[in-house]
Amino acid sequence: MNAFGSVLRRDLLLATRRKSEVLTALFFFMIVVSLFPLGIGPESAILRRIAPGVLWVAALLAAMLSLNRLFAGDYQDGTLEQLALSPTPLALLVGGKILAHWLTSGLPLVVLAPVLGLQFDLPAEALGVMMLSLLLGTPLLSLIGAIGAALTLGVRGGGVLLSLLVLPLYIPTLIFGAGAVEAYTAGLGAGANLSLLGALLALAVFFAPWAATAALRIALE
Amino acid sequence: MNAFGSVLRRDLLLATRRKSEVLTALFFFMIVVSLFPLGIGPESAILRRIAPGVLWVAALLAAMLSLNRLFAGDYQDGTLEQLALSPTPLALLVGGKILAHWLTSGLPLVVLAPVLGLQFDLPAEALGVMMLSLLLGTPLLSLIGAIGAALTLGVRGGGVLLSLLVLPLYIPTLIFGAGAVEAYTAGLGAGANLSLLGALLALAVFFAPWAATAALRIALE
Amino acid sequence: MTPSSINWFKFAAPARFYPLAGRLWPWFAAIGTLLGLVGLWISFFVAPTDFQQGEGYRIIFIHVPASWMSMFIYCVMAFYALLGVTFNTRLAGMMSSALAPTGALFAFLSLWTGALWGKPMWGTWWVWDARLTSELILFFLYVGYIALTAAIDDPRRADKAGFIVSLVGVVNVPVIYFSVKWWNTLHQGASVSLTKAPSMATTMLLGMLIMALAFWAYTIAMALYRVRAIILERERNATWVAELPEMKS
Amino acid sequence: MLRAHGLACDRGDRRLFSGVDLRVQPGEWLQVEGANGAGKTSLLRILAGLSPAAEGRIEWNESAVCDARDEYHARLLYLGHGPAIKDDLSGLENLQASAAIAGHPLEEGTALAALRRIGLRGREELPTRVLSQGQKRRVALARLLCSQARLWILDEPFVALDVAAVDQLCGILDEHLSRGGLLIFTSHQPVRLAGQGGCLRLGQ
Amino acid sequence: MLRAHGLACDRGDRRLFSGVDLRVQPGEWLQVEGANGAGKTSLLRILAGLSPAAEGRIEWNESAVCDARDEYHARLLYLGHGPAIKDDLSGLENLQASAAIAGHPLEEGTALAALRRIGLRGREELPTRVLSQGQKRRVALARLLCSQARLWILDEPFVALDVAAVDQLCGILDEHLSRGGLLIFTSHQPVRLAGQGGCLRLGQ
Ligand code: HEM
Ligand SMILES: Nc1ncnc2c1ncn2[C@@H]1O[C@H](COP(=O)(O)OP(=O)(O)OP(=O)(O)O)[C@@H](O)[C@H]1O
Ligand SMILES: Nc1ncnc2c1ncn2[C@@H]1O[C@H](COP(=O)(O)OP(=O)(O)OP(=O)(O)O)[C@@H](O)[C@H]1O
Ligand SMILES: [Mg+2]
Ligand SMILES: [Mg+2]
Repeated sequence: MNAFGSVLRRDLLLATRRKSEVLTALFFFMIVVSLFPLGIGPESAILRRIAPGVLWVAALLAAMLSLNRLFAGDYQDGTLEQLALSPTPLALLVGGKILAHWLTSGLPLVVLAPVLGLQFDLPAEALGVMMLSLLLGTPLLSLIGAIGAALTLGVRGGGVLLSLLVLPLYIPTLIFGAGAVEAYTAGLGAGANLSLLGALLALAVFFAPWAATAALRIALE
Repeated sequence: MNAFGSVLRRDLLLATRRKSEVLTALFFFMIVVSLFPLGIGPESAILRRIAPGVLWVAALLAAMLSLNRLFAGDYQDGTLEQLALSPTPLALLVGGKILAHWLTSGLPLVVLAPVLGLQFDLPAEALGVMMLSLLLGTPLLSLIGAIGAALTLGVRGGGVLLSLLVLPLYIPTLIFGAGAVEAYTAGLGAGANLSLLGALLALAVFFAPWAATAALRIALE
Repeated sequence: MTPSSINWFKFAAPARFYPLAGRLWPWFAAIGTLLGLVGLWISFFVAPTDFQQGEGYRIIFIHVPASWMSMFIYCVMAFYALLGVTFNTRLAGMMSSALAPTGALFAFLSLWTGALWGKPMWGTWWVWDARLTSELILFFLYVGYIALTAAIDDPRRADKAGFIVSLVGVVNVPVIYFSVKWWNTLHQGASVSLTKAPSMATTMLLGMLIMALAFWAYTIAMALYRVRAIILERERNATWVAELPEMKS
Repeated sequence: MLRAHGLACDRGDRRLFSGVDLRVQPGEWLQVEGANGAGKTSLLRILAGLSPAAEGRIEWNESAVCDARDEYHARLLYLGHGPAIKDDLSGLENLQASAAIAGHPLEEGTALAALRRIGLRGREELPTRVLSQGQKRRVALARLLCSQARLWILDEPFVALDVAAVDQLCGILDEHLSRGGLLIFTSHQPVRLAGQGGCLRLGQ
Repeated sequence: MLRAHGLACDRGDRRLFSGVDLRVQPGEWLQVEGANGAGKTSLLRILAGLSPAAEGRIEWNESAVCDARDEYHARLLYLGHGPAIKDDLSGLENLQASAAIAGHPLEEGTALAALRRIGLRGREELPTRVLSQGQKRRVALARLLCSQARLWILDEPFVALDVAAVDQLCGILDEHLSRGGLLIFTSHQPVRLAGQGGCLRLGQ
């Protein structure tokens, strides 16, 4: 447990040291969201219609972009070997790293989403549902992403291969997440989608660190 | 000129060696494009309306993702120092690298775009305009991106900072590129947008390698 | 080099510029405050209520000068970048980084006041027209400049990287300015505010000009103040810094 | 006591080595020698349990390592070609973080003392990015000073160090041995250590 | 002839060295010595024209280097801490590519011969990723065998090499000197070269 805490603390420290990193992940999210209206044109009816999808796709891409810094640095400089040699189970340490990743890349998106939703003219309650779906969904993105990041470690063309592996796995999250908001605005209630998201999250919390650990061991061999 | 060719050849060789890389950039493009119908829903009127924007945004993101491999590898293993010490002007060698980047990441998108456009139910001539706009626009993305990639070299949090710097500079390309297709489908003719793209491209071919070189020299100091 | 140009460069040395900036910035701060108060008084009490827009239009007195300043400051930064690249003066980089936060502030102010104004005028906080978008890009460029220079430890390298960003990004400024002409946008064209009834136009123009001058003075004061801090930080090991009275106490 | 029987390692189509037996007892050192590419790094990684051997078994205190991995790792300190330090953290932070991950959190005072002893006085708080090649290695080696592990496996620890640092490192290794520690290392330079020890030559 | 007057270098708040004068004539070598962090790498990068000096000037054949950069670089071969080889390319491809970039394209036969001479027979076509630390360095050093540059600036060329390779490298350096080449290098190990030469000690 102690080592879990110190991995978490170290990763958060690294994130604050790279002051700009957390902020720039946020800006990436903002910019991607802002690109769509530019490409599509300013009609607010269409924009309102596509808003949940666009916000969710942007969140997904932002999460994915920050994935390659999850293990790559530790792999290159040998820290990962040290983690694997720690007497604490590796899965726990990996859990710490994933948590740090979510805190620095997922949580800020949840907080920022409503502001961007306003740009797309979404009503206030839909914004609430949006935030809730992101709150459940972004940890899922970090967890699933960790598996992909671990699998592509030290593999040629890792960065793009990573997205190839991870994006398909993200699709259920995307569908339920964006679906929640759409169902809500369509008057159907977001409950079903949100509880599916919750169930996925519970599952991932148990299995993802374990799978990522297995993948990491392969990379280290 | 000889060294220009050998840089180009070496980068292309590297790309074929990392066989998966070119393919995965393509797949990333495909997946991002395919995410939208999932996030937004299957109504074909809306899809057709947003198609140019989505395709262009996806091309932009795919180009951007592959940017960080443009100079980072060479910087880390010391090859960049060797390029800087080459008697051939560095800007020329940088030009070679940019050309290789476009050939491996931009050109495939141009070829693939029509297939994806079909998914969105775009008419055949609009697809032609789409390809033309991408043909003019993607080299621009590589050129502008090279400046950003060079600027963020060896900088903390480089990856995300890169997108923060580059995406805003990509916006004009996006507006004219997607605008060309939209103007065409709206019956206005794509000429104005396409010639603006061409003008931007001509400008960038002259200035971008030079600016990127200046930035590389800073990184090497 | 001619004698007069040597004179010019005399103040480009941080050691010379530091006391000069120290003497100047309180004056500009005072002028800025004074003009700001006058400008606000004109805009809220002197300028008549607009018969179409009601009181809401008064936001123009902040919106327009802020927008002007956001563009102008970027041009000034690009100018310093040019100086820095060609003459390799250290002060150019320091001035650029001293200006950037103020520029970002004005860009943000322009966006924010524009959004506040857009709600009553256009019925929405935000539309994606060319001027608004290009102003947003300008804001991102400021943020990118600040983030990039903050991420590089060596100040000289940070400066040079910043020069490139400002020189490349400056192409955006004419785009903002001419966007209303090049695309037919929702946003007002350049002449709209001047074609009202003459009496109103003059008070409005006066108010706007005074506010613009106030923003100018504020910008200069802030830049000088900040550049002093930057000079101190970068030259903290130089002997002239150690000899400063404020360092000895 | 560390013991290995009949270790073999394959890389690509090639058998790098086979039938490697070794035995290191408390207070003893073992230097693995061999030309470039003989398989020294590969052997050390196998001994540390980082990669599997093609053949053979490894025992720690009479029990197979693969059965009691965590216990073995709690007693082990491995330093490879990669220095395992983060460019953006200072030497102090690096040292504290790696100690905590290894399961022995360090007081700031202890960590500082270790860094100073290894010759980084005045550079404890600099990000390691700006340090010289040899100074980076020293940050990594500072871990040795704070380690409570019995078995040290060091892959070319002397690389990039200046003469003074090489001597100091020898002293640290001697101290470890005199405390009853075990040491396995590689080096292309000749190294003189006190205490019992032997060489293992790979290749040919 | 390479000459430098009053070179100084600042890193962070620190002046690493100042007033460094040096002079290397055809057939002469200069070993830069100093403790870890003394500034050897920084000096070599300045001499190669990769980073600017805080003070001082460098002359190549009586004319300032900053005025005739390209000409100087055409005569220069610099090998730094980074090996400048691509993990995904084979030794052969790496060697050919770097020679072409330096402006002297190589025949495949010449390149193969160089790799074999440097001890990589049978590994010419392997991606360098799978090579050992020392073998990677050898790929980088193979460039020396094909180089036509007058001035070699080598930053710790002996690191990670085994004894045989160290001897061989010394032979290569001697040959270069006897052809009238100039050589500047750093090393923490003692190195014995034929010909004229001197040491420059940085720090203290
Ligand atoms: C977030 C939204 C907005 C942004 C980013 C924005 C941006 C700008 C910029 C950059 C300028 C200076 C350009 C120039 O002087 O040529 C400007 C001027 C101006 N804006 Fe806005 N604006 C926004 C919303 C609005 C709204 C809602 C109105 C009123 C309906 C408005 C009215 C004006 C007027 C009247 C000028 C002065 C034009 C002139 O005389 O040159 N703006 N705005
Ligand atoms: N896929 C492969 N095909 C052929 N040979 C391989 C392959 N992968 C690794 N090798 C060889 O395996 C060896 C790895 O050796 P290792 O890294 O253990 O050497 P080392 O003794 O540590 O050398 P050094 O002193 O240079 O560090 C090298 O000789 C390398 O060429
Ligand atoms: N920002 C900084 N602040 C303080 N010191 C710095 C900074 N950047 C670099 N240094 C110092 O500058 C020196 C760089 O030295 P350099 O890399 O040239 O050493 P070297 O002689 O090559 O050493 P080695 O033998 O270890 O390779 C180091 O002592 C380092 O601590
Ligand atoms: Mg080895
Ligand atoms: Mg060095």
